[in-house]
Amino acid sequence: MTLVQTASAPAVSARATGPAALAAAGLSARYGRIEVCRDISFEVAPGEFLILLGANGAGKSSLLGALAGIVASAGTVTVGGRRIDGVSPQRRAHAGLALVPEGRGNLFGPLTVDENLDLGLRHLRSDERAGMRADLNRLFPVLAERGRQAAAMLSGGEQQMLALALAIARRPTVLLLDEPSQGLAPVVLDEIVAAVNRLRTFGMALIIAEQNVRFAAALGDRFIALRGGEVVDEGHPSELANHSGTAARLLGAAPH
Amino acid sequence: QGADRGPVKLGAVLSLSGPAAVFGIPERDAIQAVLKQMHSTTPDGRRIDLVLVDDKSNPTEAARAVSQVINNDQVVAIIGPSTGSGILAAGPIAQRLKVPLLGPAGTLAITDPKNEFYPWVFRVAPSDIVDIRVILRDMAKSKTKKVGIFYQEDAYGKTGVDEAKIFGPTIGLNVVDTVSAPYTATDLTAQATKLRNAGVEAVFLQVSISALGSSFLKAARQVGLDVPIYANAGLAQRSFAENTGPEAEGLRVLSIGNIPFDPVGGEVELAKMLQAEGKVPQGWGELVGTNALMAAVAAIDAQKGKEITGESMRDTLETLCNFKAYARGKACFAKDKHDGWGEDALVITELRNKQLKTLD
Amino acid sequence: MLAIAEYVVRGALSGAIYALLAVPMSLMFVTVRTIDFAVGAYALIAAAVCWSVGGALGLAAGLGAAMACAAFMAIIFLALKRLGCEDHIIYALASFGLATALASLVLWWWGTQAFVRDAFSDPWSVGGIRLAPQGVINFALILLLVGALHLLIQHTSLGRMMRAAAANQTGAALASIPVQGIQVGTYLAGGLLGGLAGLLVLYSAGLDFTAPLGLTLSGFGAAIIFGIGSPLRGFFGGLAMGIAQALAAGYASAMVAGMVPFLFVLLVLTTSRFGEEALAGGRP
Amino acid sequence: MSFPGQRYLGPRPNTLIIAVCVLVALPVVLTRPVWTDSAVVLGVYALLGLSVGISYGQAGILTMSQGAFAAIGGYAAAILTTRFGWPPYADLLVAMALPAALAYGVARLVTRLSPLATALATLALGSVIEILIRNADALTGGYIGLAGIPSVGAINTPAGYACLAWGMIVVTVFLYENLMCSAYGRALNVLRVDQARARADGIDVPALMSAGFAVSAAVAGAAGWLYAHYISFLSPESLDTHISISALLMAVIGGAGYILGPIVGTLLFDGLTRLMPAAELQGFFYGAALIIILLAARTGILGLLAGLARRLRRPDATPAPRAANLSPQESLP
Amino acid sequence: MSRGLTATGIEVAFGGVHALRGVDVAVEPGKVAGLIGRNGSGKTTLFNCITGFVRPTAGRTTVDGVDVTSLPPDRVVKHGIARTFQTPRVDPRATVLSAVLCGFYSRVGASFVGSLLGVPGAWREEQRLHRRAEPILERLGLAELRGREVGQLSMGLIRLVEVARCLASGARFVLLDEPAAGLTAAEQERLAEQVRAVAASGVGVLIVEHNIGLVRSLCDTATALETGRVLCAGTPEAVVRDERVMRSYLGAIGDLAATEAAA
Ligand SMILES: Nc1ncnc2c1ncn2[C@@H]1O[C@H](COP(=O)(O)OP(=O)(O)OP(=O)(O)O)[C@@H](O)[C@H]1O
Ligand SMILES: Nc1ncnc2c1ncn2[C@@H]1O[C@H](COP(=O)(O)OP(=O)(O)OP(=O)(O)O)[C@@H](O)[C@H]1O
Ligand SMILES: CC(C)C[C@H](N)C(=O)O
Ligand SMILES: [Mg+2]
Ligand SMILES: [Mg+2]
Repeated sequence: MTLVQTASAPAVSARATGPAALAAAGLSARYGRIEVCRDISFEVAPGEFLILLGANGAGKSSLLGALAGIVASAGTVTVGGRRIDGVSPQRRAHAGLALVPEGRGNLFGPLTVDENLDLGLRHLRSDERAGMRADLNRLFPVLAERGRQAAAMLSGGEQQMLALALAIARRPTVLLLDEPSQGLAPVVLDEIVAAVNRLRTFGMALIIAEQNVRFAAALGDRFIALRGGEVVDEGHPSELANHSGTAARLLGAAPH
Repeated sequence: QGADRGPVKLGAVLSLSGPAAVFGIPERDAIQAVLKQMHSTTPDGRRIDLVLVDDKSNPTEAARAVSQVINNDQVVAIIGPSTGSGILAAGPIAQRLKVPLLGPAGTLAITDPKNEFYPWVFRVAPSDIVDIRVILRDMAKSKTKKVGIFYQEDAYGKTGVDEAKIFGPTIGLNVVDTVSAPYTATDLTAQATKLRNAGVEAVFLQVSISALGSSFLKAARQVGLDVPIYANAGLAQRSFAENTGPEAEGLRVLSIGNIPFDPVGGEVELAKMLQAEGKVPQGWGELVGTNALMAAVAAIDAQKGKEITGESMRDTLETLCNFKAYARGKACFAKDKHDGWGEDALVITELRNKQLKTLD
Repeated sequence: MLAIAEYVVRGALSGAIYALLAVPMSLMFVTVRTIDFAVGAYALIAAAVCWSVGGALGLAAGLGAAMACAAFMAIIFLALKRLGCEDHIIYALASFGLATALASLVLWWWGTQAFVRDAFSDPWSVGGIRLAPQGVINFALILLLVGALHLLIQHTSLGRMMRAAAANQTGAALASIPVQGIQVGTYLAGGLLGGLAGLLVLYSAGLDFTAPLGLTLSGFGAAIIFGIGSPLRGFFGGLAMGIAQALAAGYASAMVAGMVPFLFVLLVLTTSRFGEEALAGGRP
Repeated sequence: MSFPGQRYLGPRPNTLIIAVCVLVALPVVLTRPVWTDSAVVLGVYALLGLSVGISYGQAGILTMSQGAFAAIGGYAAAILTTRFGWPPYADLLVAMALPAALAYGVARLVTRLSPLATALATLALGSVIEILIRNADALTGGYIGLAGIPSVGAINTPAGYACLAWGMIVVTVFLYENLMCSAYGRALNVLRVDQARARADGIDVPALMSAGFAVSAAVAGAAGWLYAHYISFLSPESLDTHISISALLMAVIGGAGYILGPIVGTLLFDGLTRLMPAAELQGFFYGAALIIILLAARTGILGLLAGLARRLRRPDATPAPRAANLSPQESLP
Repeated sequence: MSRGLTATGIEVAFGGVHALRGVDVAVEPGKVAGLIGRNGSGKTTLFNCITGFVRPTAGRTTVDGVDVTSLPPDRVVKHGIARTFQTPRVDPRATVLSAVLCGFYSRVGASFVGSLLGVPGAWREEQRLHRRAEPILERLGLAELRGREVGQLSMGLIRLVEVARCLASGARFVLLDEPAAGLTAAEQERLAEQVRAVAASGVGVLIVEHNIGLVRSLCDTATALETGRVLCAGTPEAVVRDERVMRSYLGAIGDLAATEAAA
């Protein structure tokens, strides 16, 4: 009961025929006994970018948490064809998932920026590390300037950048971003769009929960919309721009 | 004929855990061994039931335990609590519920006639003052003038020092310096250094924690405090004697009898009973514990045929003299004398080859 | 002058034991954000087992026993964690329970026995001060250990992972850091270090079944006084406490000598900024 | 307004519960002397537990000096009545005011410390107090202690003390609950979690935290007062660090954040350890019981009960669809 | 001195980082002032400075002419300045209602001892606070959640709780740090209405926002910061059309042409 057929993104059409980068079937998430997501199924092809839309409390963060293993869940999840449901978040991360939770929950506050990044980079081969570090420094110059500063002392936006950098550094096969635009200046979002799109050419898939429609539309190939923990709609981001009615219904697109 | 009068219940509130367990456990072992040997009946044939409770080396628990064994088990006399502060805490309860305590502690205050509960507390060990006087007199024999004292920071340690400071000068001993440590000290070299720097001619240890004693002796040797060392009865323990190294050779230790190493008379008997139970005599606790038991037994037998209550026990105890016990010396109680044992229960020993040898 | 120097040296030597007890506390805090109050009990167990077995085998047996107890604590920790315990005080209290239980087992098995042993008989004389070789060995050993641990925590990838695991468990899991492995490892290391401290005390001053709480609290104080975040600070905390104690014992009356270490702790905590909660919740 | 108590007790469930429990249980307890005696001692411990609840459970001060505060209260009572002939009850004020003042002063110094550093500071404070008490021979009787502390006025039977103790507990719970139902109670909870947040709300953190600690010390002082008059003997070991630690344990076991938690913890844990075989292995059973209770109820017994109650109240909460997948990761976040 | 909240010549440095180098802002009662700028340009630091969490090395803050520079945060609140945090700071165990009640703290009349003793005055006060919290919850759409624990809410709602708590303080000036981040457009609109309503009641609002549309529709004035300095200030329209702002801050996603097209 796959809801969505694999939509091929132009840059990765060659890879799109392999196993899905991530596939979820009958996924549910719960806190204690309260189920907040129900029976969610979708697939994301390598290089494909999927947007999760939904009002506050719709269950976007819970869904991402369920995928990454930090929220209790049921259902099957595969990454690159391998089942990862039921294993620990560490193992899922090892399998290629990287989540940037809302509120920058993946940062290590007392550690310095450099130490944070080193932790992110430690899975790369040693000859790749310098290159990746240089890329990240280009993307977020402030992180290079503040290498010795404790992560918790950065400004909110700088922390958000570090959180993104930490996840990107691991070169995941599937990147899960929970409202990454929060707290970032518009101009930084442009750079992130460009950077993430570069990663697409390496075959990385992206699932992103967003409220900022313009940012989302600039990134995504496809969206699914959640309400009350269930998928209620899906489509192409262009619909969001064209039919402001759809967007308004799903998110309330910026009326300004 | 005794059987149909039903058993008499004795309470034993002893420190079976906590720091005072060093004394409480031998007390319990000896009491149980003796009772077993007597088949839990007095020589007169009266059955004795022992109700044993742990006071955890804590006065509050002691008071609670005393009230429990009286109220719940209707005991007519109580052996314990093991510690001086336990007895002081339990005294008022004993008085209110009219059951005598047989206190196996040296703490002077437990039989202070000023206590309201004075009639209800009997001491079954020589008091600290007696101890101190005996050991200081021994020290004075060697023409020592300047004494340093090391004591542990508790009631036992402190009263010892206070008494030594008062009594010492009367026999020509001047306490020139005192140092102390809490139970848990791991290093006493600073204390030993201080005494060395004070130029003392002899050192007196008022300590009952054997690890503290060993530790101080090591420290003394290490810092070059090469003077004769004397210890009060608190250190007359097997664990201490066997555990200290060559630095302890020649240490003089006061002891209540010498059951672990040099038993005489009743002590031999008691040591045998303990061995039969698989226990190794540790010193101190065995003798005072059985002193209490034997005092109670004597009091029960003295009231032939009468109904025994806490009050009758108390009244009888005050009349007891020269009853059988395993410790040396004569024991007598009287209305104005609640300290049953005196100097003749004590011996002076010397540590030789990990053993305490009685001197005479 | 020499007199003061002698007290300082003696204080430093005895403080080294506190320092060694402080190290597992800091380590535990660095990786798990909690305190293992059973360290003193590991020391006691190690000393007791070593005392019974004797010889070189005794040393190994002692350390092994201490680590077995620490492993038990790690199991309790894992069980609590599985049950979803978030309050780190609970872990600390559970370790307190274990410490009480272990001390009681020692009392039951060995009785009120004091555990003391001697390796060296003749003191060394260093610059006019007579020192026990054991004390010097203790000091050197501890210095080495603390230095190595400091390097490990501050400058290695494992150390970073340890700190990361403590700072943000969820984040560490998301970064595929083996959080549980690190935490269990820390408990075992705590057992090893606590056991080592017990052996050193066994060969220097001696201890008995009442020792665990005192040892634990000394280590706790040493670990915290200059800030609990690093073993190096714990080391200096231990030295400072030892020196304060020795000087007080040397120069003050008994009452004051007893209070000095505590007043020193209060003074340092309330005037320095070491005890402050750095970065609690981050900058506003 | 119908009757004066109604307005207060209605919205104060904890006071109501404890008052009813005491009224029902006391008559039964008074039928057996041993129970009566235990009721007083447990009352003292429960008061100490409540004092931990206020300072640790609400204000977040991990305190290891409650025993020392109780000792100050107890010694104040003992000294005033034995040496200065103060009338009974009058000394209660001093027994509460003295520790409260000290706690307030000390808390002003330690409020900016991290919880562990605070714990160490209170531990050191407790030790200093203990040493002072031991050495102030002339006042406190030194190491030996003070005997012969008179009873509180007309109350000189265990039954009287049991009523007094549990009456004091009901009053304490009432005041405690008043505090927690007020802006200051909420503020205490905020500053426990996040001091910066608290200050942004306009809370003078050091002052309020110190006030909370002072209240807690006053309750401990009252416990000491009761102890001194009941046992009639006080020594430095009577109310020492061990008592502080066990008060902390009891509070946490019962649920330090719940008003009645410390009382439940005291009754249950003390009862449990009393049932166990004692002697050398008593510490073993104590430790094991502690660990087992913590495993069973890590938010305290009342936390456990509250959780159960929540489940009973919301049986409609959708059960997990695939129980088999109650995966291990559940514990991680 | 004039009425209003003014910060003049504020300078702040953390070690080598000069977070603010002579910043002036003013907030008039009844007006909404916007604060924009790149990440790390010093917006939050300015908030921290005004509210006493950070001491400026130079500069002055006044409220209606009263100098509040370097007062501790709780005293600043007493002068009628309240704030929200960029990263919500909450007690996850507290309920939504009690979180909002906490906001009233600076206005509580009952004394500590009075509350402890439960004197009738304290009791009445408590009931009054409960009554006052209701409309605030209502207006921000949190009324149904009043019994929920804050930690169980989604991030967007937690932010609303923050704002509600800040409004409860009854301050004359409120500083909102990215209150709309992570809110849906509908929620943003609701929030904007509340902010306007608050301003209309005479409260001065200083708001940090990266959502340019919101800034333009809500603010009466705007200030743009760049590396700790004021880049430009004026009406929101003028500021967002400033070329330097467009280049260094807005970029393509914040592009005005696009925002306007969508409107
Ligand atoms: N820890 C928790 N315990 C209980 N319920 C929770 C918890 N966290 C979230 N919820 C509930 O789960 C539902 C979904 O929350 P989630 O955080 O996934 O929403 P969201 O779509 O990410 O919203 P937002 O855009 O505001 O971040 C909400 O109703 C929320 O109240
Ligand atoms: N306590 C601190 N210690 C060290 N550096 C700090 C501290 N506070 C702020 N900074 C630095 O000062 C600069 C300004 O920070 P600030 O939080 O004010 O930025 P901001 O404008 O709010 O940014 P954002 O939009 O990302 O929230 C940042 O570079 C930050 O790293
Ligand atoms: C991450 C930090 C820059 C957030 C800041 N302390 C605030 O909440 O205002
Ligand atoms: Mg979310
Ligand atoms: Mg900011």
